[in-house]
Amino acid sequence: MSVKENWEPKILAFCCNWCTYTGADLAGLNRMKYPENVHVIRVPCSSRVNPQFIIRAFQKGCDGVMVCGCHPGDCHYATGNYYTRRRFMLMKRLLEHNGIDPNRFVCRWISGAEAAKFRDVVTQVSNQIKAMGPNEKFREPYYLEKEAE
Amino acid sequence: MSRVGVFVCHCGTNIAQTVDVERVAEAAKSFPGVVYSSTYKYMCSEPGQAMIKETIEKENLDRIVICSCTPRMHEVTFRKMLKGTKINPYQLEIANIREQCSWVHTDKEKATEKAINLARMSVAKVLLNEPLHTSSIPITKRALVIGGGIAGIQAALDIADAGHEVVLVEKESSIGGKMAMLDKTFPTLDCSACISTPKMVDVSQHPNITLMTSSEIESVGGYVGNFDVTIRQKAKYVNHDICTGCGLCETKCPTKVISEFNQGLAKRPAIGKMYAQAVPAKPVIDPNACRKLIDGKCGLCAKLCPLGCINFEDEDKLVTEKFGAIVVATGYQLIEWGELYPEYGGGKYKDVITGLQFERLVNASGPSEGHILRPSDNTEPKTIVIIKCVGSRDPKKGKSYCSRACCMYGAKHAHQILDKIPGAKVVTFYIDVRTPGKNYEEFYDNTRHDGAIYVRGRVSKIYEEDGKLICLGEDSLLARKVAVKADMVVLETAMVPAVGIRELAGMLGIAVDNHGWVTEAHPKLRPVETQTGGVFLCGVCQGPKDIPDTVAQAGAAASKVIGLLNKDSMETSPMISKVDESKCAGCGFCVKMCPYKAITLEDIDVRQGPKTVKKTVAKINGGLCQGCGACNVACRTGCIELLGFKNNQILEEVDSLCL
Amino acid sequence: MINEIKNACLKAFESGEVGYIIGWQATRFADKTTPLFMRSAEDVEKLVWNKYCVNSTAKYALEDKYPEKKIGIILRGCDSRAVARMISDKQLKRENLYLIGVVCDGKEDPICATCSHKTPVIYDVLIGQPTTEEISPERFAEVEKIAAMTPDERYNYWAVQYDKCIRCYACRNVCPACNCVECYADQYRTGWQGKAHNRAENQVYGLTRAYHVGDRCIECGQCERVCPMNLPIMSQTRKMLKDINDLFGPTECGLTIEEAPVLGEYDLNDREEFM
Amino acid sequence: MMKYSFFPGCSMGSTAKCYRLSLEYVCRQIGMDLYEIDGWNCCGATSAHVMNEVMGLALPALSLAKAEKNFPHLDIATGCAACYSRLKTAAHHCKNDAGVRYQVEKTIGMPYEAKREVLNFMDIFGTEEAMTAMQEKIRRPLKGLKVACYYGCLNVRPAAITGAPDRENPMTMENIISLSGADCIDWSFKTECCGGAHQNDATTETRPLVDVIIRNAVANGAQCIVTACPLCNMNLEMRQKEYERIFGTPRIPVFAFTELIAIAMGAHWNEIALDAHYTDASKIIAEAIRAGKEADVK
Amino acid sequence: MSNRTMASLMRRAKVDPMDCYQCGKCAAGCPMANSMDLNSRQIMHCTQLGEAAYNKLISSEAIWLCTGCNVCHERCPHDVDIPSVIEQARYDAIEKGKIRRKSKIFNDIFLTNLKLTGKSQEAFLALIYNMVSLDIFQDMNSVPHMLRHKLVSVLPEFIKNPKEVSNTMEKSKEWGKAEK
Repeated sequence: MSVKENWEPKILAFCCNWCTYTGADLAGLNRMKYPENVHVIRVPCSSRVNPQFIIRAFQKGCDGVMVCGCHPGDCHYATGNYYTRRRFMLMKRLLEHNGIDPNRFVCRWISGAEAAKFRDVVTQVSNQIKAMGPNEKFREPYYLEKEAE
Repeated sequence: MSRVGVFVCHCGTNIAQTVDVERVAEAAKSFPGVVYSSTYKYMCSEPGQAMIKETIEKENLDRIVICSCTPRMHEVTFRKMLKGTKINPYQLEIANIREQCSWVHTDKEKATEKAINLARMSVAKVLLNEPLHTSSIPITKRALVIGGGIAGIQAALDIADAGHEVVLVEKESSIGGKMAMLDKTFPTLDCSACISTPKMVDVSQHPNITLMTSSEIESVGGYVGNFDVTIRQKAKYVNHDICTGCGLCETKCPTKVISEFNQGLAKRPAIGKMYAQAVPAKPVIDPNACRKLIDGKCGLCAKLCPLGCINFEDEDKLVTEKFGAIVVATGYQLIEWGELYPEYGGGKYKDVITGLQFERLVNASGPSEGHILRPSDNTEPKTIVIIKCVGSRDPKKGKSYCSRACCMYGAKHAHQILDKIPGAKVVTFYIDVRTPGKNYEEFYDNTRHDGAIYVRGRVSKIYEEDGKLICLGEDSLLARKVAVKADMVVLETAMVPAVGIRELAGMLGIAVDNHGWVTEAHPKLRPVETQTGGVFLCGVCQGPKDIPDTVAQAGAAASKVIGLLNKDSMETSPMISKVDESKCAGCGFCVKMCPYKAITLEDIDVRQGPKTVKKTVAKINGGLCQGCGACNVACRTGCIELLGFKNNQILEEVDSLCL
Repeated sequence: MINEIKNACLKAFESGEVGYIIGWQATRFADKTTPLFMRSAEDVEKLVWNKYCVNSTAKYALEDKYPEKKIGIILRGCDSRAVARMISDKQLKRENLYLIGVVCDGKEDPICATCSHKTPVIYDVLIGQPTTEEISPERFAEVEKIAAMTPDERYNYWAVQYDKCIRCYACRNVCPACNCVECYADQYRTGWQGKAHNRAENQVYGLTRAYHVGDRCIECGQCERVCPMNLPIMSQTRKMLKDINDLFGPTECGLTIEEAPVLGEYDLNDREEFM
Repeated sequence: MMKYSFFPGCSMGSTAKCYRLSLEYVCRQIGMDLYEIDGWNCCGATSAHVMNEVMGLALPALSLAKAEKNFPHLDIATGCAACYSRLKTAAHHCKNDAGVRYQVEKTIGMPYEAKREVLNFMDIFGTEEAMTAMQEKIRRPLKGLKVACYYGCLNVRPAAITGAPDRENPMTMENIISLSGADCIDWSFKTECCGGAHQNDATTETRPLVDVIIRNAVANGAQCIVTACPLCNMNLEMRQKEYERIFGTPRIPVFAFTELIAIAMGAHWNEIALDAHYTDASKIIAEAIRAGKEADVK
Repeated sequence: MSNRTMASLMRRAKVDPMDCYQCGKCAAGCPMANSMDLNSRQIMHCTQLGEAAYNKLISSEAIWLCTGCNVCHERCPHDVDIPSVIEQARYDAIEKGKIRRKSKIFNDIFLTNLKLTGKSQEAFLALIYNMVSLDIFQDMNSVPHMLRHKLVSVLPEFIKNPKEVSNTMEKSKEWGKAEK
């Protein structure tokens, strides 16, 4: 499939309410700029993010997915992100085993103060994915057809 | 069919200048379930809110989406607004089109596209929102303070002064803790007993404080506002209701054992008070030392006691009480340095003592009545070496952390030696001198002017030759080895958590770090709270600190407790997890993952064919659940759902972005 | 050996504690056996023990969670790990089971080549001499083969496989780690799993199942054995296992009845890749 | 079963004559079999590992590989702390680092799997079996002899290689010596370095090391020092006359620990060459034997 | 620069120089500290500072005076394997030809002797060393005692197959510097 002119990827970021979502808000407060193709879904804690959500996102047509939470040790719920870390270390490898490019699925710890890091990370991810083009893997034929129109 | 209203905020020009709000509102009309959409200059303003409320009535909406600033800003505002309407406050979603859209983008076309996407995601989610209701839990207006050191004493007094009942539990037979052992306190050199004993007496006389000495926590149940705590009151063998504390038993007891309070430097009888100023000022019998209790012989104290207080048949008692809040103030002990440091003699040299032993030696009420004498031969030492960081800053043998108080009490020890022994020589080996505190650096400075010699280097070995303790160190500023022939060596050893803290933490559902220090809820912003609601901490149990910091922290913990107990009841967030028992397989994966111990496995009766069987399912304690959702992911079936962030809600959000 | 097993069964019936015993019986095909439910001593004659006993006897007990008498199960090494798995997952109670362990000699199934536990790990009686066991160097060969491919090659490899999948869920039904009351894939209200039959949905199922059982997989290979379309299902779960081995230390699942899956644990010193 | 491959080391054949004779005597008495490694070679201490890392591992590995080939089921015993350290280091690295093992095997031209343990005689005689056997053979207890047991560095350190449980105050040798009836004093220089590695090339610098060790032993009442290493033994004893002149160091006989056991077992002086000591040892030994006999009569 | 030194040491000596916080416990226990131009604590400091300081270290006498007794490592609160650092520093020094004179003489004699006979011969070693290093009278007063009690033999002894040893020694050198 040829990359359409002005193609914009769809990037989904699951962000925990207490650190990364706050960091993203802070980026706004500081009027930092980053690409428009990043969409944040707010969850209470990164440990709320079920790895199945990631598969779902790719299936439904996301070109990149991010999971972000508090740095280890800073979890608002004390231990949530330690489980997140294990889950996604394994899930990332499983996705790669099934052919997903590692750059399409990114996990980062971003604290409530790290607005600049949020900006840099999403910008970098967005640029990477833009360079790679749309994700076709795991996508439902319906969406592929729709875009081909 | 749901009727969703979408309200798009201009936020003055904050949103409107980068996002075409009209287009967003227009686009929203086509989303499934949306029956109404409009824009307004300031949604959060009075007229904005009135407009929304009016529309809800007029359009018969049953849920709304507001496209505005971050939900962290006005979610609470809009929920409050909905309270008076027919819509449940939780039938609301906010699309963050300011902080995460208009403020971070410049291309109006693309920003508008994104705002539409965000609105669509929120609409998709709100369609699955359920009405939720906050519940309130009553608060028992009593506090439990665990640990009767200066931290626990201060916290108990502060809470009691605010008019709340306090139970202070101490495992030893007297309160006072480590501070009662000390001679003087830096940097002011106040007599430790003179400032701590009045507080101890206050505790014993305070009408709101119940003192339980020789007691330990047996089990903890319940949750914030409603803890059920079982306390084991160990047998004292002396009836404290009658005892006048005359001390006759103490003087006549024929059995003498090593005194823990005097750090092994003196002996004590098997019956007696922990020390002269003990509170309560009444004796107890040590069952591990008393000959009557060990082999039935003796019983002299019982014969002598004029009031017949002695009861050898006394037994441990378990009492269960209800509390609204708990303060952990279990303090510390010194590291067992002997086995760790064979190079310092491993404990075989009597004149190599710890800082706490030195405190007893120099204390006027101590075994040598305040004269600094060598434990081996009771002579006055002339050359004394002080070694700092024994067990601290030593990840290999001891602890990686700095024990914080040693630099200062080391300086105090040097000062006291120079003060009490004319012509004495003090050599302090240090790695760094850390004196961050008011008047601390000045105190250290004075000590050096008094004549204390500071040598930068860690001692490698202590050995005895010709009756002298030879300390081999390096003067690292000269890069030369030095050997100091000392008469006595004082090791300023590391603080470690009190024994049993891990078990206690397990009972309370709070976390401890690798060393056993209790973990605070947030190191900067919630320093005296733990991750479990209603459990607070103060003093060294959280990490090494000195007396001023401990007392300050105790006051802080007390104010948190008072704040909690001043309420009659507490609202709990309805956004907690819920188990679908019909699907739950009872595997228990979620139980371990809950940081708040909110999940337990319980057997419920279910019909299976003709018979009723016990089925194990997970149960969630709404008082404990904080709504993190970790359990949701642990559940492979997906039968635990975090209300407000249910699986299908998040999946819908994902799906709707991709449309 | 068969006589010893039969004797053990007879003894079990004699004791009166055991309601029925699950084993294998012959079929009209010489190279096939089928599960046998022995309800009394008379049935014991039907029992067979040969290289075609490839069915797992373990999972049937899940259908009878509240038995009146103990359920007897004749176990090979892999079946014992399956039972251990289900006890760890609190789906079976050890006291409801009477386990006749048999040291396995390898069956007519390719998975047996990489078997690391021919001797049952739990049992009430053991028949046969315990053998020394070693983890096969071939354990992760398939995974490593895929690891050597480029991402696109990997995707294409799996695309071919999942295009075949008919989503019959036989792999799930036979798997001892798939012991939920209601599988996520059968739920319609949450919408985890679309019902359409296409490559994407098949892949979602394949990955989700791998993630669900990956940290508890006992490597019995029943999923691949029952798959009518010959999908290399084990290579997904073994990928998970290999990563668990690499990241959290040597791991084999289903060796004890009190096992904590790695995804339910954490360690402060876990590797940090998020940054 | 007390059977070991035996790596004698270079000193055993020359300067450590007393050690070797007494060791052989004790082994004969308690039925311990030592099988000398056929074609053993010098471990390279103290120069090889200083000059070349691979050489420092390959030289000891060469002997170990031969031991593994000749006596695949026997652990390897050695009496010298330096040999022990080099052999054990080589075995440790070959066992735990596949890269090192590859290098070493290529260098020595034969396979070496590091399957067997390297042990020193202190540990071997410290086992319960050997202790019981020795206890039975003691016929002439040494009474009142005050002994300072000196372990040196390489018998106990580095901990990761030797696995010694206590590196500051080990007690194995004390336990063995107390079988002989002698009293072991508590002192502080058991595991201090005597500087033996630089006996030749840094004589001036290492002199004070010996001085402080001997002084502390004497200050704590020792009449003699026992060692479990020929190099330590020689270094502590050989230059005592010189130290006496330079530092005023007291003179004190230095034995191998097997010597005292052999004497207590009734070995004749000539059998173990007791007169070969640099500092006269006959007087204190004779006194201890006499005291032992007296105590026995009583 | 400093990173290269440190990275190299981390790889070869398996020591992170930054683990050391200069408490001096190593030097305090070191038997040779007072004879060294850089004591063990200073040695670690040199490894922390970078190339120039490291060059100073490999030109020092200290690395040749270390007896390898491991007391420093044993007592180090951060478990820094200082002997391993010194060992690697010596290999670097050898590569740059910076060997302490007496150590070079001694080690050369020792290894030559080893190559020829497969065994170390204390008497010859000492004798030749004393002559070459001009410390002619060192230990002379022990000689009569040694000869009288046959503690040293007059003729050199050989092991069974000295060729194996010399081969091993030659091959060792082929691996070059201890880079793995």
